[in-house]
Amino acid sequence: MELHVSNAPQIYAKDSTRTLMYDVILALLLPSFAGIWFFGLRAALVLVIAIAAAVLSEYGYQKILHKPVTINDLSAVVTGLLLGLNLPVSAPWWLPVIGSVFAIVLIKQLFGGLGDNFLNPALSARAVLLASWPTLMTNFTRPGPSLDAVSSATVLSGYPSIPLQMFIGNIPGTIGEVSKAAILLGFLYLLLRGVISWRIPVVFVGAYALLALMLGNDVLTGVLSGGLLFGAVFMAPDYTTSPMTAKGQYIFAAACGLIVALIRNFGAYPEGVTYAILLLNIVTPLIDRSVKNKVYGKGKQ
Amino acid sequence: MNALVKILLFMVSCVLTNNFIFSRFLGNCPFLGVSNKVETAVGMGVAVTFVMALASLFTWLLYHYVLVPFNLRYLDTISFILVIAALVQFVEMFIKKSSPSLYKALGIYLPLITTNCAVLGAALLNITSDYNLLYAVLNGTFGALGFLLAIVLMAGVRERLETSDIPESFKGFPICIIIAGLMSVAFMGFSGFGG
Amino acid sequence: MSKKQSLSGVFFNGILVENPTFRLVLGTCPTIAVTTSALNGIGMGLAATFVLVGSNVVISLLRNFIPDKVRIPAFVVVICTFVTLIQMLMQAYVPSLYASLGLFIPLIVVNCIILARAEAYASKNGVAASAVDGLGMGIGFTLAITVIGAIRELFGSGTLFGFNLLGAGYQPMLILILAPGGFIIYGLTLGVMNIIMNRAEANKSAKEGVEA
Amino acid sequence: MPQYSIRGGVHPLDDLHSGKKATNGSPIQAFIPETVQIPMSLFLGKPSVPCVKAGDHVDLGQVIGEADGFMSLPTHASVSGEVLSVEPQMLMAAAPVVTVTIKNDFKDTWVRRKPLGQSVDGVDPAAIIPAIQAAGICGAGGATFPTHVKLTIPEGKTCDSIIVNGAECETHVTADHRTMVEQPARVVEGLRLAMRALGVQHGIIGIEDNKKDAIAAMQEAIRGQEGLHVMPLFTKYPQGGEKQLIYAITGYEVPSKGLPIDIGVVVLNVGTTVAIAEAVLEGTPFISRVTTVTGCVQTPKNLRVRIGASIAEAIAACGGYGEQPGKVIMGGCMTGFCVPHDGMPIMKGNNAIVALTQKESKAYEETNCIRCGRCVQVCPVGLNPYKLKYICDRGDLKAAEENDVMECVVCGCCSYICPARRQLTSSFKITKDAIMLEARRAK
Repeated sequence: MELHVSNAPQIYAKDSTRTLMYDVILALLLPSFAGIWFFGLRAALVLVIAIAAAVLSEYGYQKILHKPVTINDLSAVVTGLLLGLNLPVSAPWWLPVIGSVFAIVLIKQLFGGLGDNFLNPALSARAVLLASWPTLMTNFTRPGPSLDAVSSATVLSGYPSIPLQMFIGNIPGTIGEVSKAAILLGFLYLLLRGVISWRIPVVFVGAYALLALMLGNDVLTGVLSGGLLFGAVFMAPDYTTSPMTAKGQYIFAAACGLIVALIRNFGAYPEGVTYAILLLNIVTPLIDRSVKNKVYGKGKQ
Repeated sequence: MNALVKILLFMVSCVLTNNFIFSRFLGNCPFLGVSNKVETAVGMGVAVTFVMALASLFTWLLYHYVLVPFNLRYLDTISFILVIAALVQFVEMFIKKSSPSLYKALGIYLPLITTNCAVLGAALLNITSDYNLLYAVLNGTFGALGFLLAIVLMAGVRERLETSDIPESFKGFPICIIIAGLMSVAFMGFSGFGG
Repeated sequence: MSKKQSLSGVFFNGILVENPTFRLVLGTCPTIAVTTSALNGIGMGLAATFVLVGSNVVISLLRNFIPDKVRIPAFVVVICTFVTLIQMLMQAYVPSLYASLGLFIPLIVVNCIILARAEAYASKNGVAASAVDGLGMGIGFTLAITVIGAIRELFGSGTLFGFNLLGAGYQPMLILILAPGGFIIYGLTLGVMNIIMNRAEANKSAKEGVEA
Repeated sequence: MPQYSIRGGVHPLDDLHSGKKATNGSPIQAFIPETVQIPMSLFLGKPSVPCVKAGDHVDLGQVIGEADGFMSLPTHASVSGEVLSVEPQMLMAAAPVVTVTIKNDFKDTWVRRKPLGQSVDGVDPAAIIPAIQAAGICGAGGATFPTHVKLTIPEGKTCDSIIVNGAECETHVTADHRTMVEQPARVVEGLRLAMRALGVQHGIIGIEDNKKDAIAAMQEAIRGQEGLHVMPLFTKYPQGGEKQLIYAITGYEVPSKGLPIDIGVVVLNVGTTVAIAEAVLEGTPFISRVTTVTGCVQTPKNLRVRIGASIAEAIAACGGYGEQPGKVIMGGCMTGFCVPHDGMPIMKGNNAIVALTQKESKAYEETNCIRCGRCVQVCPVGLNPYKLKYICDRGDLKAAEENDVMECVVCGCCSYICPARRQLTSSFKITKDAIMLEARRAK
């Protein structure tokens, strides 16, 4: 009888890289549909372009360098979708293309591919696009039935709104960040599926709220505006660029929240979520290096 | 009170907003050269901080009490570089005598600092920006701390990338420089801090 | 440099084989700082070339008189002299370029390329060879940073040497003329140059293999 | 109810295989094989010296291999009948092992030693440990460390409690579970005998709370007996690991490179306590053990298997394979190892035989580490498996040791949880073996 022989363990947990990515995509569909609902079909077009560009550039890069093609692990889809959700609906077609190529080729593949990027690809692409074309990136179409492309600023720079509208997402902003209800549902899904832990999102928002309170900001508006929730749920907990240990994750998330509050209050930009997470991505290797679990049987009893 | 806040903001901006590496482009050689291990990066950063604080003090004094009164301003570059070289020598000797363990840790970095353009850059910036003595020394000290921060972060990322599959032609300097660029994207978030 | 090279060999050595920017990765600070436009690149490059040639010639002349112990300080003094000279010249004749290059002109003093050539070449070779080496290195540096400056200017502002090339519809990618652009474009061109040089070397050794 | 648990760990039982359900209600059945192959190294230590030859007749329980010093055990015939051969054979070890093959005559003619007493209280404490050695008892949980050595307290150390390991956290295995349900009195007797031998006042039985009936049975069995406690534990793998169980129950950690006795604890497996009780009170040597035979077999069962019976025969006793198996595993799915063919004999440490289907045996390819940190979070030791693997894979033994690879308990949690299917555990196992080999060479 032919029997296979392999090293222990002989069984594996159900989650694989692909299923995890698949779950993230499912969770992201909620804010995607909310965005399409509020901004119209053009939002769907932006998302599709971003995903297509991300997948194609991953495929192309790996073909050119004669590497195994890994688009089946769905990570490029996640990157593309995340980037698309971070764009305004008015973005010209080439904006998601450049962003996705930058994210996949320069941030992810050049550093060795999945798991080797030290920055969140979608987020760094967003930062680069924001620095390159600030007007295009902040040209938010006002949602509503009129659907005419009126540019307006986000809540953070003075657009009046009420918390309920902000919660359901009837406000200007990027495609994915507006509907807090959809984001929270997505968060719930990821939690239930065990894809991410509560630590980073909750501590992130909590730390922000605490400092905002101390600085005398309107905390509710602050939490519901901009990309805070989207970043805390979908960007900051990114496996590859956040710390490994629970302790490390608390430090990471708390620092993110504090920097967001500082940038919003003292910085030149109205929004600081992107930069806060990127900055902590850079610090993550140092956190992982210094915050380790205690080894059993070593040190104090 | 107000002055104190102003000084505080100035210090923050020296470390973050006007970071020597990411927005003033000074001190790249050691930043790229001595950043493959966190320990050595810390050593280099501390050594630079030491020298840069002292260099800011002495070059400022030299400029305002010697060069200006004697109308020798055009000799600033050459006199500064000599001051820095002498300072490095002096610091090296001092540390060697007073703390052999510190010398062991920092010794190898000290000679490299003479040609670190961040030190001369800081000294010259202090003059061109018309800083008073306090601001000049703060600029030197906290600017160097910004350098320390940058080089340690860089070393952390590089240590992490040791196991990564980076294309052969991009290994070493190219990828390092690209990392620095991406870091400076993140550091753009600090713009506006400290005025 | 054990082999005796012809002067043209020395010249092209600096431009290609040992290009200070792309092969030796020296002088990175100005490479990243001043390359926001092609013109800045040329200006910086020529200023550095002037200092390189001048200091190489003088150091080569004095190479038998400078005691070994104080050679580095002596080199620095020579270099400093030329830097101060070019500083004054530029201030007088091209004040706007001087202003845009700012701090990086005096900082040529601590540019590793110049001290490295003084130490590695001029202090061991004759005047003519040293002058040609300085020229080759300088032009190599100039070419490299002009290329980087051109790329950044073209895509970052849509112009080249101030001429609008990409048309009015082009929306410039601002980040390229900001700090990150400097690093990223330099890193990418460096990587691409490595690819090219590795290919060339592979071809060369393949050819030599056939001939042998 | 349960209050105690370990750091890290996983819940493999909830996932893919709810393997225990198949057998946790099936009573232990006797199973007597036609032939047995008994290797002389059924335990960790110096192998026994065979004292029979081909053609000899042996009785059940007769010594067929004598102990070779203190770090060794005698080996007994597990069936009565004719010795077919005494020759080296290639079994699970790296080198051939002298193995005695006996054909069963099904007469079960016993040779027993004289019992030391009728009840625990009547036994001479000093005679217990020699009787344990004479009965050939070693750890039945898998490590097969000679029990008399474990119970011999080194100079300068004291033992203040004995823990019975009834955690049984591995997948599929229900052997200890059924033993505790069916023979709780024997378990308690074995524990008390060990306590008596060492003069220890505290005995703790740790049981995971997925075995409610076992907890109830044991609580009933200790009723009114001073110094004994049953401690329910949160169900979590690898709580049955010796060091992990000690942490879960006492809150203390066994020091690095140390033994449980360094903090005054000795841990015995449930099967071991039963073997002790039988040896001391009946004079029966360790010739059979309870083994769970499960997976893709017709009727999964708990069998009381004679040591040396072949896997194939045990599976035949369960109605044969249900479908073509892909892997047959000795032990549970987390730490068990695959046998190359099912003719292998069942040994003293085999608590289970698990046959996996072809589909379940699918091999995965390693992909890029995505740094999800799951391995770090599940490691019961507190290592950084993702990083350690890079170090181990490049063969840097010194750096691996600095990064605490020797503290790894090879529980398999990291490999199990890894979504990129990276073979972390086997990497560490290979490195640990290499380091130990190096250390032995250096000596």
